[in-house]
Amino acid sequence: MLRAIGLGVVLFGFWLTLSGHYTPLLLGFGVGSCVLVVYIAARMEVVDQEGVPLHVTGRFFSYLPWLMKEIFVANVEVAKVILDPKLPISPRIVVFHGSQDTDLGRAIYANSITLTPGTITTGVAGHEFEIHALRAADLETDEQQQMDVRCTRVERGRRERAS
Amino acid sequence: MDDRVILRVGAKILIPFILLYALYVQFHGDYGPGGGFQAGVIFAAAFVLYALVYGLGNALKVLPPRATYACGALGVALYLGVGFVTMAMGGNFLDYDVLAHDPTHGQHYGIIGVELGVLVTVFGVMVELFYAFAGRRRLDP
Amino acid sequence: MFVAATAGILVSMALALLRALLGPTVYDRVLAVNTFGTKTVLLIAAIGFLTERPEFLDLALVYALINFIGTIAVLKFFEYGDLGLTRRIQREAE
Amino acid sequence: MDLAFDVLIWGSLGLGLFFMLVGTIGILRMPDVYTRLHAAGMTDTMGAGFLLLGMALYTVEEMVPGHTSYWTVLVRLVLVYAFLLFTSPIATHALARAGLAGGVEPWTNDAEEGT
Repeated sequence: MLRAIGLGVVLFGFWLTLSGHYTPLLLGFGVGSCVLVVYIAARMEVVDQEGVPLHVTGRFFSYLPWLMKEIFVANVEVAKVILDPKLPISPRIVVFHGSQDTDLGRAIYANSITLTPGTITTGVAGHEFEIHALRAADLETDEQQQMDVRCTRVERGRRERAS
Repeated sequence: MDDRVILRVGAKILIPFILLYALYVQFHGDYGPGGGFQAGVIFAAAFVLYALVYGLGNALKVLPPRATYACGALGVALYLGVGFVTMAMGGNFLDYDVLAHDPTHGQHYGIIGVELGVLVTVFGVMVELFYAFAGRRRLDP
Repeated sequence: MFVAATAGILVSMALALLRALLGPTVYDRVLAVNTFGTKTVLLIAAIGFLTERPEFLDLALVYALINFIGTIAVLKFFEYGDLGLTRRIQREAE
Repeated sequence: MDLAFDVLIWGSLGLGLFFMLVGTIGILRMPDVYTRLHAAGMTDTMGAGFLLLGMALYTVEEMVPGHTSYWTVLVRLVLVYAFLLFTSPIATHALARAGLAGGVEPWTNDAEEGT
């Protein structure tokens, strides 16, 4: 129930940022629309820990700048590879261990891996992440370790331990 | 083990925002590109995404085919209803000016009603079409 | 300056189309069409600025949405031969 | 001030186009689907990112502050990028998985290297 209200508030904020017209009529439509959407979302059973991840939002936004920096660095690396006339690639599929306990955390980690060019998540099963890497040498870096640690931190906060 | 984690979580987060965006497009037709048809398509797209990720069975539970038929009819009824209300109030069919004391407001309310009808019909028919296609299997598996 | 941006995007769209034509597998084509879609989104945005009508960004958002759902739908069709079925979730339900 | 802004805008747009074109060249040069996906990711992340950043800077320069359309345009640019960042990895993952399920073998050059 609390999550449904949270989703409603977030959606209304989304409406306000999109709208730009603050007349009573349109605000009324906004409230009505939010209620309708929350009702449909509840029917679809998407209003839960994963669908409305309000508990990780704050931590996720503090993780985002680091991720963007990583994406930029990886982009430059891959750009160098592509523009190299010899095309120095050695693609292979490897399996990583991820320390996330919930599906939400796994999804964040898997998507972070995919977003940084050079690595793509091809499958997730429990703690195992199957990854296609453009260059095997890229995998043995601290960044990959750090990404795992940081995603787990997003999932459950710095001090909280998994129960 | 369900290995569709990424799709499932992504769709879950995305669907409410797509639905709300559709309604935003619906009600801001006056101010930018948008209106009933586009909104209906986006609204239906959210259901299509849901059906693709969670399976047709779940989608049919959320929105049974009977409801989509009803949507298709209801929208047309709404459209016609606005027309008949204007006639009852002494104007021509879909002559919005008579809906309020001020013709401009009348136009406004009339168009909102008609666009809502378009949204409901387009949404119903789009989802109905998807259900019809999704029920078919490819012949060479 | 948006003329240059539009031209650049169009060039890379043409190159992406080349990959769609070359294939060789169906997944290459889907990949090419998906990046083509992303570029279309950016093209719509750039044209919006070029013509001084940034409301085009609403359309760009809708196009991004349709592109994503379309890609998922096509992939699902090629993976299962059916749009409605989710084998694993279905199996769980049984 | 204006000149500096213009340089920034040109720089952003140029970087965006650069990453986008390199990504597209990658799509053409790479040997198989999976390696091409890495190149395609560049368009979605940095190519789109820098192009949209350039547009945002242009908006900041051109529009009159305080005018409502100033904010709505910026909000939409951020939304487009957020949406691309959110959906691009999902689509990429789905594509890679569908390829593996469809029996497309990943290309390797292990034999050449003799490992």
